[in-house]
Amino acid sequence: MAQQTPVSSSEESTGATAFDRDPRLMVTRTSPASLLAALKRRIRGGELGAMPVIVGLIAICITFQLLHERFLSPQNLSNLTVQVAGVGLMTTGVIMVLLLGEIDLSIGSVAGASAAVLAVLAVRVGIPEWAAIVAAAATGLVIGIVHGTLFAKVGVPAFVVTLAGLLGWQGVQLQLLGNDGTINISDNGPIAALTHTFFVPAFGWGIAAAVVGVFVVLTFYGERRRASAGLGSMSTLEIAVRSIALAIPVFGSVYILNQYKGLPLALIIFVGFVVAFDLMLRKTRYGRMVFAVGGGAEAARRAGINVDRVRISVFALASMLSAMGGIILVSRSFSASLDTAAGEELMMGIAAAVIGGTSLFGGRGNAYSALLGGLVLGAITSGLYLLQMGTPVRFMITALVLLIAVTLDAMSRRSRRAHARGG
Amino acid sequence: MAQQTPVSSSEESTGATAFDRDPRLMVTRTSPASLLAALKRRIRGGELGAMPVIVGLIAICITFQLLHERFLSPQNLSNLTVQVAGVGLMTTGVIMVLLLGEIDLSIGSVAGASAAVLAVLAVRVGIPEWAAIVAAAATGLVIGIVHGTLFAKVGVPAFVVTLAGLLGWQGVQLQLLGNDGTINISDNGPIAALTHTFFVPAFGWGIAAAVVGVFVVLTFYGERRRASAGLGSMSTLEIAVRSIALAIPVFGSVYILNQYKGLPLALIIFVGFVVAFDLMLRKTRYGRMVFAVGGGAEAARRAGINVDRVRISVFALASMLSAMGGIILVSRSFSASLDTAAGEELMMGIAAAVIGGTSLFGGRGNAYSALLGGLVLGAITSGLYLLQMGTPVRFMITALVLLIAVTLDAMSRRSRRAHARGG
Amino acid sequence: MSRPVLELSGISKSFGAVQALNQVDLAVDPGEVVALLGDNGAGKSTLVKVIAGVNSGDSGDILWEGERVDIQRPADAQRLGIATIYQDLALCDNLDIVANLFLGVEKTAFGALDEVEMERRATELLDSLSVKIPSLRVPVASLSGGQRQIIAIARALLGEPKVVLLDEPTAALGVAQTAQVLDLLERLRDRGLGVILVSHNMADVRAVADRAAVLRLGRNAGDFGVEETSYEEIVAAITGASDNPVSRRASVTRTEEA
Amino acid sequence: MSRPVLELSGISKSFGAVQALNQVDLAVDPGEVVALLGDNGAGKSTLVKVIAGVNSGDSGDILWEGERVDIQRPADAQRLGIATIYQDLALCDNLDIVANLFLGVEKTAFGALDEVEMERRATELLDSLSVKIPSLRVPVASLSGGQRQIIAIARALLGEPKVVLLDEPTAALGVAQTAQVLDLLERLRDRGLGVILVSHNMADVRAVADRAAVLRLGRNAGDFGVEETSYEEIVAAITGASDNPVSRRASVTRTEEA
Amino acid sequence: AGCGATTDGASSGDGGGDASVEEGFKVGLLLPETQTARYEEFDKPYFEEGLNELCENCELLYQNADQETSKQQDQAESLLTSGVDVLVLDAVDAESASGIVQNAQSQDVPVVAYDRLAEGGVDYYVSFDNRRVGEVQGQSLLQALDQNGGGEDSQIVMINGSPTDPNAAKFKQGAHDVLDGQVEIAKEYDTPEWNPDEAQVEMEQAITAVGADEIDGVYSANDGMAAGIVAALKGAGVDDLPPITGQDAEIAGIQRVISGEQYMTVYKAIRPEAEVAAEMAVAAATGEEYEGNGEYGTTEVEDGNGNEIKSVLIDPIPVTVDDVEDTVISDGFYTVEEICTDRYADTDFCQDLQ
Ligand SMILES: Nc1ncnc2c1ncn2[C@@H]1O[C@H](COP(=O)(O)OP(=O)(O)OP(=O)(O)O)[C@@H](O)[C@H]1O
Ligand SMILES: Nc1ncnc2c1ncn2[C@@H]1O[C@H](COP(=O)(O)OP(=O)(O)OP(=O)(O)O)[C@@H](O)[C@H]1O
Ligand SMILES: O[C@@H]1[C@@H](O)[C@H](O)OC[C@H]1O
Ligand SMILES: [Mg+2]
Ligand SMILES: [Mg+2]
Repeated sequence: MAQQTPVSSSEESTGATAFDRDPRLMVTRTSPASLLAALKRRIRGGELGAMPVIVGLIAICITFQLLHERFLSPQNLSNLTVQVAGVGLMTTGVIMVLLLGEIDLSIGSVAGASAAVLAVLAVRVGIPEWAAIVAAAATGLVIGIVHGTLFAKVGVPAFVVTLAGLLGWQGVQLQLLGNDGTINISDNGPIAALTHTFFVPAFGWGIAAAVVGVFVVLTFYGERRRASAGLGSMSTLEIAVRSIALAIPVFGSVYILNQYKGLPLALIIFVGFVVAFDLMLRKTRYGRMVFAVGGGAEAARRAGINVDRVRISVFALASMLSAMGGIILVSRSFSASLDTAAGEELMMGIAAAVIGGTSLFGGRGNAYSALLGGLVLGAITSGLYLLQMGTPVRFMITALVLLIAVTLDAMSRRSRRAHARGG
Repeated sequence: MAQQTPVSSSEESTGATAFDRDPRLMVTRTSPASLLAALKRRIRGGELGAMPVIVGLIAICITFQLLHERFLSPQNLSNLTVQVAGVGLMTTGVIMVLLLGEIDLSIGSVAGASAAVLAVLAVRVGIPEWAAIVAAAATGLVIGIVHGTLFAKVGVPAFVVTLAGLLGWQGVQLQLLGNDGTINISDNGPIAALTHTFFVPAFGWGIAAAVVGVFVVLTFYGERRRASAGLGSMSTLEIAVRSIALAIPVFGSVYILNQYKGLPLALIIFVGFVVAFDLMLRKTRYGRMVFAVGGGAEAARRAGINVDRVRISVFALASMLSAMGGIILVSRSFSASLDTAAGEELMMGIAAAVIGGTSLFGGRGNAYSALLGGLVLGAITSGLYLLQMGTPVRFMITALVLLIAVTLDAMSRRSRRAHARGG
Repeated sequence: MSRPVLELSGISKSFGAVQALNQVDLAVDPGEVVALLGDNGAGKSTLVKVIAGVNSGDSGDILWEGERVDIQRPADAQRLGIATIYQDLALCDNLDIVANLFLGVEKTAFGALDEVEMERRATELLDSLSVKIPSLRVPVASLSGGQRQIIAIARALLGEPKVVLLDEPTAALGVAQTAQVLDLLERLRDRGLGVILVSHNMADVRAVADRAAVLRLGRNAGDFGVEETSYEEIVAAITGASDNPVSRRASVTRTEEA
Repeated sequence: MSRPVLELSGISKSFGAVQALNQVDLAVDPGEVVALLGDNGAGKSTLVKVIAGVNSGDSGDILWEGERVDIQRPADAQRLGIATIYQDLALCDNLDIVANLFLGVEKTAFGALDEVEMERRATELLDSLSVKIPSLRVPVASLSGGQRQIIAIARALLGEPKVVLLDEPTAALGVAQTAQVLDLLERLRDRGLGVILVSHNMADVRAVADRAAVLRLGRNAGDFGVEETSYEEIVAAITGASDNPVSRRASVTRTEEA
Repeated sequence: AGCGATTDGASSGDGGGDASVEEGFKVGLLLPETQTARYEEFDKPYFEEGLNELCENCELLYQNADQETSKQQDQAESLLTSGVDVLVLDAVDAESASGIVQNAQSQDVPVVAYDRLAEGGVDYYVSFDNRRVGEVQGQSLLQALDQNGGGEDSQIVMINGSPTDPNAAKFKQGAHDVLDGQVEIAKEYDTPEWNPDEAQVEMEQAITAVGADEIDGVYSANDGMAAGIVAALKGAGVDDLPPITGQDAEIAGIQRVISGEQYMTVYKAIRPEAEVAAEMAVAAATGEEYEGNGEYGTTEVEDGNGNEIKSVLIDPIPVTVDDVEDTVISDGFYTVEEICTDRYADTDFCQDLQ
């Protein structure tokens, strides 16, 4: 009963073929048709990346625009970008921690405590505002180092460390603002300028052009290097498509924002941090280590990575970003108070990261989640306020939209999940 | 250079020796000395179980008693047991979810929404109070089934489902209580009785005797069966030691509580649920499945376990317990209000579970964590109130004690952690 | 010959852009040991998982005792009588050995878990596989690779399966344990079970298998009677070339003694 | 003979109540392949992890080129020049193949990761190990068992180690890949590296090892020159008895052809 | 079990009442939250001063509930355990507080309701009329709108307090009583946690929806939120701010009032409130009947259960820039130095006083 199948010689010549020509791989990336086919396969395979969130964001925007004609007005969109900046920075920090597979429950309290430090130094002590900003950010950094050390060196679970932080730093915030409760800061100093500065149109266009230009040049150069090293690379067509996909939202936003007051400094700060952290995470050894520790701390340790140092530094950065979020909040309201960042900020910050697509289980996600997730939540809040929804309704709708956004993502990811290897 | 070691025949006779006589195993459990030695080895090896928490609890009690002479008074301890019951039930639910390796952020809101349902039905609609209690618990159950289904079937991460729940059910709570804000319930109906009933001394003694008696009989019988099946079993000495270790706190508590108003019904309810869930988790197939899913969902699935059903049921039970916690809170204050369970309950509930020794990473923990962790946090709160600590200080001290409690546990667990296999 | 107890035809399965299985056929008779061979990444484990219901295939038919069946979840396969030992062992690391052995098929008495009975049977079972484990009550996370493997094997045999799938069951085993497992496979065959054995160890395959089915890059690449086929022929089918590292090594290296 | 590059004496290690290693000695010379043999649970992987700095031993000395060294963390061992392939592979499941290969030793250009260079070298390296992987940019979680194993092996060889520890490196490998790895081990030996090879495969051991050190229940149980010792003697040392399942199987089973 | 809810309205003195001023006794003070500055900064110290004046040997035990009902209940039990002879209760939730009241009375400890009228038959009550606060805010706002020449077609935005704070509902009612029909309410929000950031977003959205120029005034339920509202208006480029209300006379609020950013705040003269509470507490503990003092007489107020409670109600005082000197400064609430920090030194107000 031996019915041997002949070794078909067409399949491959020697046993040691280069594997990027593995016959099982169904992807090529040269023609427009194959690009589209690859896209379709990715959609079916559930590798959607940021697509569901973006689609969701667009759907939310359309819905609200239908319900209130000013939702997509330049004024509202401009406000929106500034409204999300503070919590957005906190979210960027949370994402770093989530990538480690940990959670930071202290972001709100750290933001609040740093805000209190800022106001006390700038107003009560009276040091120059820029120095106070630096000191507040440094406060965050130090707090983060404390958290990270307790977690990495002492071995207290991060959840517990930051839960203690949530309580403890709120205590500090109360203590610092003490009996005043609220400290007003100047409405035309450097602190206020952070969220009340808008750039002239030309500047906005310049930034947009620079961003897109740098992207195109770097991508092109990188892909040429890949091609000349004999590795699979994008076709010029694909580079063009991607560049246009970037250019549309960038130039579009600048166009809209220029119709109101111009590009807000707060947006530049927020997006700047997001881009910087994204590059750090994807393009540097440090970022690689963060992902490695998040994906398997023991494997990372065995690879010789100083896991403790990575953990401490991530918590330090996260708390520093929270502090910056706190500074932005102070700047926006010209005051630090007992409840600066003491409310929904924590939950919204974490929710934004998750909606943006960062996994709660470590090792999967990206800095852009902060931007996307923040915009989704910001748009919902903004829209519901425009429609003057009562708090109970607002809570319920926010919950619902949160669910829908993530359900979409989860459903698309399901097929992938089914494949994952088991314990 | 072959220097063969002769096969020493003293080591073992055949290759297929029974492994419970493995020469590497250094434990026997017959003499008092070996019991002590085993204890010492466990301490060094970091297998401390509940010991650090118990030691911590005792330390906290002694400290506060030194600082305030009424801390250990029957009145305060009696209050304490009733104070921890509500959040304690919520913690029991959280523990179930943590065992699955998931988190439930909605416990506070579910408790609040169920409390609102309770009050609306009992007072506004006017159905009998016992029926309203059943309905409120059922509300929790249904909410949990919704959460569990979204998580298990749709694939939305539990964190997100319950974050949405946190917002959404609070919305429902606000909506239900509407403009009244607060609904008072009768102060001598069944609801109020849940936390305002105390039993006569004889009853307390009876319960204590029954509990210890059942424990002794079951342990004795179980170990005899083990012995007769040829398996390692506890010596009579060890059974005696364990029985006494149980009897002391049980009879001690009854003695103290009898000196004030007697054994509180609320305590019996709380401890009753803890014991029931402990037995369910350790002694039934269902409990085994919960641990299996928490330790490795894919492995459990491959063993033919209906993972979805386990997940849904756990979320259902957890939310039902939260609802019961909410009922207890209503009972205590004779009213359901907008802020019932809307404050620290969530964080304290989770913190209690963790302090009690339940892992945040799934598959490790036990129901008693709810009792121990709840008592630790309750004792701290109670003690700090007696000492009249201001809020900032109280926050900071709570944070500190939380840290110390868990650090102790973490340090003792460190050696074990070092051994764990890597990714 | 007797009717196959399990028969697959035209099974395909892809993961995203990778076609892991492409129109694969396979059959096993009662009382037959079929070796499933193939290079690393050939698709053997994927095929095993399709049969076991861990991943369902994209297309193709599964016939069980001649009838089409639909295997969507592991529980479906178990109900039919298919026991599986996975390459990635699928144990719950937090549970102890006894709990893992009886996972999903716990013994109970009066509604409660009957730990005594389970521990007794576990002792018996592991004794017969001659593995040394200091204590049955440690979490399996602390076991050595081979100890874990033995637990997984013991587990699969607790029920009364009709077909057993073993995905590289002896890869991590010591010489003694391997011998025991091979004995066991022979006993299973003699009891009339169908066995599918995935292995890279030709010596083991030749020792116990009746037939060898080869996969290459996700496709069928031959079906051989083990007795009438030479080692070189099988290796050539696996690697897809008669000039392969194995043959090259055999010709240059010092004479192998085995 | 030359001075050992690595020498262990009196290494003990216990996990809770289990004494996994008890006064173990071991030495490896430059240019020597030492096979570390033993039953499942004998303590081989534990010993490897002690040398690699994953777990430090409770007592005992490690000599490196004649001098006492203290290996507390994996980074210490790597600094000395010890490369390790673990039985539990220690890959980061979320990272792709290139990232895993270069983990901890990434190439950079102008401060940024040089992905092009890393991917190029990865391609070369894996080609030479004749493993087929559809794409280098998939997370290793999606690889087959053997593919993961090859990645782990390739990783360990990226640096310039003086001693290589391999814990069952070929357990999951196909015949072709096994042959490649054995070739590779011979090349390493010829380049003067010390190699410690943990394996249950006697054929592989006999093919490449110079010496076999046996552990049994955590203790040294013999040290043999491979050429002058028979298969039966080694098996007897491993199992602790000359009447063992292997010998019993050999006597009752039909004649083995290999 | 607790005792019935039908305690006789004139029950003052029938519980406890055997303590003496000479020997001293313990007084428990329970305040509701810390997010608003007033409680820790004024209520507690003023009460303590008042008590010390009346009873040197008395000991004050104090707790703050962070706006959580169940926490307040724990704290009450803790104070009772400590053996207080009278409880002064500013309830987080007036209705839920009936449990505390009953618990205290079952141990013969009389209860004085402070600021918010706890249910369950307390012995005395002293407060500002919270509904009055809303009315005062509304009247001031109308007055300011009139000065600006606006009438019935003036558009205002209402930013109310936390939906979970029963006081907020009272302020809101009071304000609506005055404002409804007099102006057009273009947008109205409840603000979770009285959070200023939230208030700012609400205001920004109101501006987007209505248009900055169309907003003639803003009702803000307290000073904290007014900060966010001012920031929102400035952010929208409004230089000439419309009248904005407030409450609490927080220092930051007063500073905004003197610099013209906020039209008014409500000054609740906390010192007399705290002093009356201390008098009531001492009377209740020593078994005497409180009959008011020279400045404030008593009235009867009906609580939620229908009990008539002997009460003192103090009028909340609206403070515009013209009143700052005669109210918060002359009462010693703040000093000129505290108000006129660098940033506010060149306001007319500070210039005039220097
Ligand atoms: N979940 C998954 N996602 C993506 N690709 C996968 C997944 N599982 C397997 N593959 C791919 O499918 C192919 C077949 O894998 P499979 O595990 O079946 O190989 P195998 O024959 O068992 O190999 P080995 O002998 O190494 O165990 C491989 O190329 C692998 O990378
Ligand atoms: N982290 C740990 N905790 C507790 N016991 C452990 C741990 N690691 C190993 N052991 C025990 O130590 C003993 C030796 O294990 P080890 O992994 O070294 O065996 P091995 O010789 O590598 O076996 P195999 O051939 O099966 O891989 C085993 O009995 C195992 O159960
Ligand atoms: O004074 C106000 C207080 O009464 C209310 O409860 O909370 C907000 C404060 O501004
Ligand atoms: Mg496989
Ligand atoms: Mg091993």
